[in-house]
Amino acid sequence: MQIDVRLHEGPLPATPCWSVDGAGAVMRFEGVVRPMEQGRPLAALAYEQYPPMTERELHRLAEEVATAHGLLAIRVVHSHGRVPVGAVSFQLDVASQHRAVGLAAMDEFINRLKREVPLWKLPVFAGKRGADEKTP
Amino acid sequence: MQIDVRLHEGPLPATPCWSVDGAGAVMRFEGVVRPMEQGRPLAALAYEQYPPMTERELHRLAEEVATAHGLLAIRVVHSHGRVPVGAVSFQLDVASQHRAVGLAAMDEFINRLKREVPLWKLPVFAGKRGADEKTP
Amino acid sequence: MPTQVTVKLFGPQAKLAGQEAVALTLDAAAPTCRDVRAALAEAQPALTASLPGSRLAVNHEYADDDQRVSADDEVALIGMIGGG
Amino acid sequence: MPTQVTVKLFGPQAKLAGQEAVALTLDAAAPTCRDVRAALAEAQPALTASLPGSRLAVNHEYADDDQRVSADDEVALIGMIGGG
Repeated sequence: MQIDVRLHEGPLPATPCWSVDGAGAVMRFEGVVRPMEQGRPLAALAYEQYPPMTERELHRLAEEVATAHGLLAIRVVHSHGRVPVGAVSFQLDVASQHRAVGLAAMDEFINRLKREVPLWKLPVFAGKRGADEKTP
Repeated sequence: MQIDVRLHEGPLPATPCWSVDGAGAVMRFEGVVRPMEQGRPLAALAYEQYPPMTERELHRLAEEVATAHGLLAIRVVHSHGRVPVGAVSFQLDVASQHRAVGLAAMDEFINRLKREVPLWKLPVFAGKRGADEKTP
Repeated sequence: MPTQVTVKLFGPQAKLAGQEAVALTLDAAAPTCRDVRAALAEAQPALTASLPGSRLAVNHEYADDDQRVSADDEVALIGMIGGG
Repeated sequence: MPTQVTVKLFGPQAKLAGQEAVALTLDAAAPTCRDVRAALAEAQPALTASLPGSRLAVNHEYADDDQRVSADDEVALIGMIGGG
């Protein structure tokens, strides 16, 4: 079982999908920063991590999900720092022998990510350069 | 709503994931030809279509799923003809504002694809060059 | 007057039948898809097991059992499919 | 003897509190995470609403309410998270 977890500063670059030996289903999920938040136009999201706990919890989650669903491989990359609107802040790749387990694993990973991994986002609203980015 | 449906002869080439305006979630599913079928080593799968019904039903399904789930965009490419083991025969890209609808749409599309779209696969077993590829 | 209908076969069903089309002669002047299924099972016993899970298409559209077919229609058996 | 504990804050909770850490003085010699929560709510009323949905981490591991903390431990409030 391949497990690869990484935090990356800023927006995630485009990367090719993998090929994994023996996989019948390979899937990717990308989270993109949306242009509005609470009805207001956004410039970016600022992601804050708590090293090294964030990466450790990401890894623990990846391992648990991969084991529970019998995945062949899982790869997780999440941004920290500022990610502008329209850019990718989160990328999850899953490879499995069959489709159903892969989709279920992807769903579970994302649900648990939002509850279990110490990672915060603060909105940076448009027209207020950096104003909301730091605590006062 | 963007809908893009295509049949492609042979294995699908690697293509970059898209960016779609306003999307918060972009996901891709790839179906890969697995090395074994019914316990026997496989050389390839031979996909047979029924033109123009196959592409028309693929398009109808894409449209129904995109409408039902309120997707921003859906793109479907499926191989016909021979696709060797390890190569991609099916690629589904979905873009949505939120994650949950995108994952549900992907799941529904693949389930219905396997029941509703006239597309057949015949195993081409290893070591019997082309033997199972054609009806006698 | 009997009606001549040819049913196209694909994939595993073409393999089972050993041919890519079955020519049927149906007694009715305006037979239904139900009649086509029955005649197909009789002409190609190898297909019988897969017929309940199969659909007929008439002129590239899925058809239900009551739909009538004529000799001019293109009829196809859509069964044992499985893309992806 | 009272125990000094500093609780790190992040993201929206740091914003609500207007600071990135809260220094607490707890009466017990070996206070529990439950004691830390109570003291935190008192010291930073702005955090009260978000505390039930938050967890404490002690030395980078999630801790339950009965776990004891000492002045040497690194304590963090993990709440209002949401990656992806």
